[in-house]
This record gives sequence, C-alpha cells and structure tokens, in this order.
Amino acid sequence: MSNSKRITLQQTSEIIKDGSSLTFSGFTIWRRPMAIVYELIRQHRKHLHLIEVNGGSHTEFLVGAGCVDIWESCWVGHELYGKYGANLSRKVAEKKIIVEDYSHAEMLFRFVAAASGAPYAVTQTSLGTDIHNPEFDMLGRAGLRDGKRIAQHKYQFVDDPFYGAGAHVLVPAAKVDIAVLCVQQVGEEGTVRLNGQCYSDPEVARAADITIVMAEEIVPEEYLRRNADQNAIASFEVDYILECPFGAHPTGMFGRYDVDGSFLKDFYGATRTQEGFDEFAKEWIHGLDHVSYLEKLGWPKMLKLRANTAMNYCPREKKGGN
Amino acid sequence: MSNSKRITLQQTSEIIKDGSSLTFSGFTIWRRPMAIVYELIRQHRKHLHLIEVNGGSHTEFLVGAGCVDIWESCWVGHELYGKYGANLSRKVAEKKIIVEDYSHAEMLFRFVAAASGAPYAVTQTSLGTDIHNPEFDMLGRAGLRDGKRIAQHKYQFVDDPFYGAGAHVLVPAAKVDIAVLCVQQVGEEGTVRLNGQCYSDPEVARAADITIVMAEEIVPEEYLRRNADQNAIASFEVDYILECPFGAHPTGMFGRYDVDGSFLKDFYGATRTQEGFDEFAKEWIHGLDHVSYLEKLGWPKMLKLRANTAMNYCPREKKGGN
Amino acid sequence: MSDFASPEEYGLADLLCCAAAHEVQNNEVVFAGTGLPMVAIMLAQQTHAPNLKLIFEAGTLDGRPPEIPTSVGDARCEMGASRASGLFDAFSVAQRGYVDMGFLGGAEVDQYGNVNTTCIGDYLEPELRLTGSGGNPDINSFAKRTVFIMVHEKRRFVENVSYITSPGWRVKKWPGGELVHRRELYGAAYRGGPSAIISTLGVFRFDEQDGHMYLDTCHPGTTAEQIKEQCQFDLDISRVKGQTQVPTREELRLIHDVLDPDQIFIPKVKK
Amino acid sequence: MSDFASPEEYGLADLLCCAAAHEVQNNEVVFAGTGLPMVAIMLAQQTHAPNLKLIFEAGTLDGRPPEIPTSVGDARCEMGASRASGLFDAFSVAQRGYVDMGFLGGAEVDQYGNVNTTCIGDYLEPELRLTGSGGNPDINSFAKRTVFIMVHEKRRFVENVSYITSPGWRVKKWPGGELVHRRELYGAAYRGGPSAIISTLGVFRFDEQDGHMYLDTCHPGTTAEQIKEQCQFDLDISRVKGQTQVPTREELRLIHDVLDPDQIFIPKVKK
Repeated sequence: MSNSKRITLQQTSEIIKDGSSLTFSGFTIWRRPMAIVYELIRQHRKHLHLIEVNGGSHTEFLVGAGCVDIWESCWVGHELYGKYGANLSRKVAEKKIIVEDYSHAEMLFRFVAAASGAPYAVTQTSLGTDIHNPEFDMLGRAGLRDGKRIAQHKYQFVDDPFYGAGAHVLVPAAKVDIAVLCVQQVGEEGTVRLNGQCYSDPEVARAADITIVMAEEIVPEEYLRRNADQNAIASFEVDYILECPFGAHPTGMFGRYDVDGSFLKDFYGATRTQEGFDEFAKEWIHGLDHVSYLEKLGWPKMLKLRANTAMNYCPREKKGGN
Repeated sequence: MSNSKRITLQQTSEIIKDGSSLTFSGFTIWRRPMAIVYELIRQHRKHLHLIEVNGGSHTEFLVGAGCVDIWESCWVGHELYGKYGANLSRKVAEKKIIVEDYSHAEMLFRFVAAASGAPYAVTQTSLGTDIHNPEFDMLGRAGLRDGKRIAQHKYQFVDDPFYGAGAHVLVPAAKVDIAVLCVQQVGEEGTVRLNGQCYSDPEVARAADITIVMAEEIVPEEYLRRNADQNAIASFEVDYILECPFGAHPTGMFGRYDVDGSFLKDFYGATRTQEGFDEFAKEWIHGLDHVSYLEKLGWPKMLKLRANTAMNYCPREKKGGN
Repeated sequence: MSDFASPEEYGLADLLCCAAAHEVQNNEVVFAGTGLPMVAIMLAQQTHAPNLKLIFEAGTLDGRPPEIPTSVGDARCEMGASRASGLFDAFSVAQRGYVDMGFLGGAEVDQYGNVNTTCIGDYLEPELRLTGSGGNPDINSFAKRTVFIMVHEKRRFVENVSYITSPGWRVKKWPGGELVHRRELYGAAYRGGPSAIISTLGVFRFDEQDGHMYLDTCHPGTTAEQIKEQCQFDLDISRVKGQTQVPTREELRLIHDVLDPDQIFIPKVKK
Repeated sequence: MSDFASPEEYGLADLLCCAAAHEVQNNEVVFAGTGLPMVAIMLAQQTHAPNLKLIFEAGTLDGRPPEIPTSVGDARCEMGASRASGLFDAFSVAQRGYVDMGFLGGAEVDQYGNVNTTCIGDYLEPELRLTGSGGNPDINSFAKRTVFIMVHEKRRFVENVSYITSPGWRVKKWPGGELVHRRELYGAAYRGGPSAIISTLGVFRFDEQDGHMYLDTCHPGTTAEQIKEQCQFDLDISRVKGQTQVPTREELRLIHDVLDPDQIFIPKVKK
C-alpha cells in the first residue's frame, strides 16, 4: 500500500554487498539488468558469487570488471554478437575465477527446487558427460562446500526406487542471496507482469532471499490487478522496486527494444584483452550515470532499436529507415 | 492445421476405456468436465482408476455410478454445498473402492514430477501424519504395486544429503492414462487458454499420456497465437478437442458461469443413499444427451448463473434480479 | 475505545470469526482454507492488518476479493489479486517458507494439536469417511503457525485422534509410529506448529516444549471447568487468561454488511 | 521432379542447412538451438514438414516466427507460437519425452558422437574456455535423436573429446569414468542418441549397436578418403551411400528470400 519498496539505482549497490550471491532475470542477451550491473561496477563490488541459469553479456561485464569470484552456470557469450565469454575465458585460464559447470536444465531445475523449497531436484539429464566428472567439482576442490549456502555435494547419483527407471542425478537447490530482475512492468506493491517468454524469472525471484525488480515502468498496482492471471510474480515475492527506462540496454526487452547488436559486437571485440575491457568500461560505465549513458547512446540509436508494439520487436525491414 | 483433433462427446467414452486411469481439470467444484463424466456414466464405464490432485462433484458422480475401482487423491466433497463425498464414504465402508490417501501438496507434486518426466518429487509436507503410516498403503495391501503404472512404493523417506535439512518424503510421479479437461477456450490445433486460476491443469495435461480438452468454445488457433504468453497448454500436448458449452455444469467456470449451488445441494442430499443417487442419475443423466440436459435445466437457471464478463463471476446482488 | 457488542448482538460464529481475526498480524502472509477462516482473514484485512497478504490454495497470491469466495477455487478469488495462477505456485510459496500463518478447520483434535479430517474410527474399518486431508497437512506443515477453528464436542477433543491428518506438536515417527516432538521430524522445515485452536467453547494454545494443549480463554458464558469437562484428555486449565474478547460493533458491521452480507458462512443473529 | 541447384548457385551453409532440414519428418516435435539449426527447421516447416512443432529452449512451444530469431531468447520467438512461457516448460516437455529431434552445434566431436562445447584442452588447465554446455546435453539427453551441424577440421573430429559436454553413444560411467553404451546409463530415459553429424565435409551417422560413427554421404567435391583423412580416428567409410543431396532452387529461394533475407545466419553466394 505504501511506496516503501522503491529504491534508487544507487541504493541497489548498497543492498548487493561484496560477497553476495546473485542471480538475474532474462536469457543470454535478453532482459538483463544492465543499469544495475553498471552501478555495481562503478561501486567496485567484489567477491560476488554468480549463480545463473545461463550467463550473457551482463556476466561478461561483471567478470571483466573483477567483481566475480565464483561463476556457477552453464553458458556465457553474446549469441550472434560474440561467440563466447572472452573475459571469463581469460580469467579461467588465469585461475582468477572459479567456474562450476552444470547443464542448462540442471541449473533450471536447481532454481525450481529452491523456489519450491525442496533441497534438490531429480533428473536424468547429462548422464555420462564430464559435467558429472567428480574430478571437476570445482567448489569442492576449493573447499567451499560447507552445506550452508553451497551444497555439500555437487551431485548425488541414485536409482529410481518407484518405477525402476534407472540412474538419476540429484542436483542441489540453488540457494542465492539476491535476484536482480529487469522487466517490463512492476506495480507499486511489487506485482510483476512479464511479456513474451518469461525465461526463468518467476523461479529465480522466488529462489532468492531478496528480490530487486528494475522495470521499464512502475505502474499503478490496481492496473496489474485487473488481470491477475497475466501476472508472473506476486507482490510479496519482491522486496525492492525501481523504474529505469532502457535499463536492459544493450540487451533487449520483448515489446520495448531489441538487442543492440553493434554495441555487443564492439564490447565482445574489446574483451579479447583486459586492457580492451578496461577501456570500454572507462568509456561506457565509469563517470557516467544512467541518463548520461542514454544521452551518449543518443536518440538515433534508441529509435532504431525500439520495438514495434504490434510485433513486440523491431522488424528488420524497418531498420534502414531511421 | 487440420481439424483432426476434433471428436464428439460420444467418442470421448470410446477413448476412455474400462480400466483407464483418469485425471481432470479444475478444483473441487470448478471447471470439472461434467458433460464427459455424464457420458461415461451413460456408457457404464467400469474399473476406472482416478488419480486426482483433488476430487469434487464429478468424483461423486463417477463413484456413485459404480465406475470407479480406485480413487487416489486427498479430498472429496462439494464445498459449501455438501460437506463430504457421501458416495465415496459409503463405498469405502462397503469396501467397494480402494482409496489411496496423499496430502494435497503431495498429489500436486506427484503431478508436477510426472509432467516434467521425473520419477518422483521430494517434499517435507505431512511428516508425522497417518498419511505416511505404512499400514495404510492401500494399493500395496491390494497387491497392485507393480512398478509399472502404480509405483513400487507409496513413499520413500530420505535425508537431505546436500544441506542437512533433515527428513524428506519422496512421492512417486502420478502416471495416468488420460487427462480430461474442461476449459474456456481451445484452438483448432489444441492450444489452450485458461482464465482465472489455472489450478493444476497445465501439469495434469502434460502428465497424462492422452489429453482430451472440452471447451466452451473452439476458437481460431491464430486468435490464441496472437498472445502466446497468455496460453496455458501447448498444441502438441493436446490429443483431442471438443466444444461443449456449459459442459462444466453444475460446477462453475471462471468468466462464464458460477457453480450451481442448489443443484449440488440436491445432488449431495440424494447421495446419502445409493437409491437416492440412482434416482438422481436416472433423472439427470440416463436417457438425456447434453442438449436435452441443458433444456431440462432451462433458461432461467442458466441466466441466473451466467458470469458478469467484467467481474468474471455472477455478482450476488444480481442474483435475485433474474 | 473499542465499542464491544452486547451478548444479544452477536452469535457464536461472529465470536469465532473475530477471535480468529485477532490471531493475524499486519504484513503477514496468510494461507486460508474455505469457510469461516476466509471471513476471519478478510476481517483482519479490513481492520488491523490492511497489509496482510492472503493466499488461496487453488492459486491466488495476495488476494483481495471484493466479494467473499464460496471456496478457494471460486472465480471471486482472482479479482484484485496480485497473481492468479495455480496450486504449484501456492504450495511452492508455502514450502519455500513465505507463509506466516495458516487458517484451517478440523473434525477432531487431540491433546497435541493433531487434527483429523480423514475418517471417524479405524482407518481400515471406518465408521465414517470424511473429506480427506485436502491441503490441511500441507499448510500446517509449512506455515510458521496455524490456527484451527472447530466445533467443540467431547467426542471431537480426544486424547489421540484416530487418524493424524494434520501434524500437531507431537507426531508419529515412521515406520514405528512412536510419538516424537514435531521439531525432531521436520528438520529445516520446522518453523512452528498449531498456535491456537478456536473452538465453540474457548481458545486453546500449546506449550511448544512439551507439546500439550492448554486453555487460554473461555468464551463468554463458559467456565474453564466446563470446558475441561468437554475434553477427553486432561486439559491444562492452569494458564487461563480470562474471557475471549467479544466482537466490537464495527467488526459485526464489517462481517454482516461488507464481508458476508448473504450469510454464506456467518448467520446473522435475530434481534 | 526436384529442381536441383547447380554448384555456383549455392554455398556450403546452404548445403548444410538443407541437409539438416531433410533430417526432420512431418508432425515431429523438434527442439532447436540458435543459428543454422533454426533456419534448417524453419526450412523444413516451409517444405515437407508443415506440421512440425518447434520448441525454443527459452520457453516457446510450437513456434512459427515470421521473422527468424537471432537466438532462442529473441522477442521474435513469441509471434505465432502456441505458447510462450519459460525454461521450466521447455525442459519439462523435453524430459517428459515429447521431443523427437534436437538440432545442435558443437566445437569438437569424437568417434562415439560425444560433443564438446566447454573447453579446448584439459578442463583443469584449459587452453581455451568456450561458451559451456548451454542446453546441448539436455536436449541431446532427452530427444529421440539429435542432429549436430559442425565445422569439419581434423582437430575437431577426434578419437575422444577432451571434455564430454553432450552425450554420444558411448559415455562415461561415473565415478570411474569407463566408457559404456549410453543405453546402460540412461534407463527409462534412453530414447536414442545422435543420429547425424552434418559437417562441412559430409554427413555422418552412428551404428547404434557399437556406437561408432560412419560416413553416410560426402558433400559435392569431397571423397570418402579425403574425409577419412580429416578425422583423428579411424572413420568407417564402408557404408557410404553417395553424395549429399544438393539444395533445390526452391529451398534456396526459401532460405534467402523468406527465412534469412538479411543473411543473419546464411550468407548468399555471389553470382
């Protein structure tokens, strides 16, 4: 009823502390909370533990800036605009980061388990792969499996006792401190409406102990409550909200704007060296705030990216026209 | 692309054979596929095994008519209009039916497991209750736990190996032959749109090997595909469709019509004896088809039940007016 | 300040409803079963707990129905809600630990707060099969505390229920079935247990350590001794605090003019 | 009847795309990764498999995007789909056994069809960390058959991949890591395995019994011996059926005028 969930972009980096474990909304290069990611880099957050269903450009920003100690996920890259995560790749080779690999479905099921209060999920995916190689339990090798926030085991193998369906793997629930979401609409009390594919947003919001929702628009709560069956996350699952238009740029947002492919290509190119990344961060992150970032991007760029509201994306034939 | 999924009400009782295991859409006295339930009674289906997240008036019809050998669920009654399932209660006392009790959440998690292809779910609900009493494994006592469609065990108890969270219970996936759904809209290719609470419909549709969807309306598939993020069940998860307006009566349907409380009260009253049920079935089921059933109900009744489309239910102050 | 109603102005259902509403605190997440619990929570929403978040088992999260639903599956649940989805969401939220309080009913209760809604008599040879568990054990397993509203008859307040549908403070450890404290069994899911039984005679609470029920307040017109007489077990009446608070006129107005004008769950007293 | 294109009219990507499209049958449920697999499936949809049901990992069920998505998370995935939801639905559908075919890519493949997309060199001391698994092992674990599209270089067709990201026909049994037939490990989830590798040189299949790769067809301009030379293992070329079918002019028109006019995934050949 009150607006007490509202915070500023600056306050997000007070809630997200050094050493926090974090997860995010979106999918690879879509609906990533970039404005908050930039703010964390500006505030020099350290020792973050990212636990993600999948990574993307936001991961590469945080990893490149040295904010991340542990990355637990299955994939990082920029899709069409950058074949792999060059920052992560470099830091792995330099042993400056611990990478714990699961498969995509395993990561997803880990979040589903956490979101429904179960200690683990049971699945038959990825049997026989090196993902299950006991030598490659990197958190175990680092002595970090305390059974508190990080599970005592990376996996357990069991046989199905009910239907004789054979070998299964148990994957531990993904326990995470903070979920940071970037969405189309949030109500004043925290109700979230997502449009298009919801990815794994409802699950990660519920799995995390604290959920921050950055939205293109904060809308009247009663507007969303007129069609409760179209909402994706309930009010009480959200702790903090903020409005930040174009907060996902350079990643895209269904119904609002497309991925900024040329920006990501440039970024990917820059990340081939640490110096390249630092240069890029100096130009686009440090010393800027969100509005000056948008001004630097400029109107022509944003007009070119904006989605046609009937199609929910920017049709390609239109692109040359602006 | 073709209309080959369309069947008639009569054909549903050819797909649902004697001995089939069945589950349903809806919740207690809402969105139950009553027109199909009546047809099964008319066709004297026998030896059905109902596996339901929860039961309701439709259960009482099938059980009263002697169609059901096994009922695996957690609840049966008519909510406000009948305190308990009098047919089931009588048949349990007479040992004419096997009842396997789980808790509500356990039944739900069993369907979630089946729908996601997992052999079981892990939960901490109902620990220490008689639901877990090994003496009360009724399918086990009946020698029916073959590990094929009926799990080898009712439960297994395990400790959480990942976080030391203590005792957990494993509940087997609900394997079921046919899900029978009653919904607001289905497209020609099988896409389902649900309005209001979706209960456990998406899960039961996916858990079952065959899914039959009876809808108030069959609508153009492309109409539903204009807003794919509002649809609940994908085309390929549905095997058969049929249109049957008011097919949920006397149970209610969000946005269309309310529960027919007086009908359910009369039915509940009748079910206090087998003779009472038989009399009721003779009057309302046998010798009728769906249209003659509606004609017997009559226009004043249906006008009284119809939902206000702005509110999605029939507001009480309106009721006297018709 | 409170304008308490006089005895002829309210009925027993009013008293129970108000007593139940007083169990809720503001900002809590509350899981409500069908019937009187629903009215009680909506009454709390209208009075001291405007920020209470109401969950209906069938899939409504943070509901604020303008017209009282007849059950949790009712189309009325959705209007004004934060989210309408399904049971997987409702039970996931509960197991995840969001729920402060559950509001339930029961047919039989024992000295440890174990509740039976499954059958009267031996499970294998039942005198009467009841509705079954529904979500009673689930809400009760996951909530931090649970309040039950029950009809009080001596045959319903028993030493040990014939079937534990919903877990109290001392529950059965399988496979043996010996009674142990709930805490021993629930591990990380141990968050509390039944915090009050509101019967038609009085309000009962539990000693969290030994798990035994005791009488907290007597409804107007009853005495502790009379209530003890209506229990098959040896009810602890040493901690009685006095009389159950009676409804205020404002509470009665809300119940009968706003929440349940059609007397779906709560009859009006004839004046 | 088919109007096959002449060599100067198509490029290698066209050939791969068409070869991949030919792997799909009508009415199948197909799970597609980003890139060339997407174009291939949409080509099949436009030709011999109009009732094919396309799943995108990010949450689209039965998709029919009018404009090709740049990735499975793209806003373009939703338009015209039966259902847009999320990963839990996509992976549940897959694990439940709905998926007939998966379409994937890989960096390295071995003689058993094990694919690596995680790292080049020792996992603990990697020469190059790649993207990681993504959904590659998941789609491949759950589908009845899987088709991979890959660049063919001798360093990529190895005896044993340095890291099994995605399971082939002979996989590692943990904790020991000895190679066993996939059938032994997957129990009820065993539904098949990699059915074809479409490389830039030829099409490869597997003997389901012994799990070994063999050459099925050679792309125009290559010979079986040349292809064998480009594998680090002893490729079975005894079962070669001939030449990979070249694109028809209609397929090329669909690829370049309808599906990918902007050459996002498939470049046009310069005439």
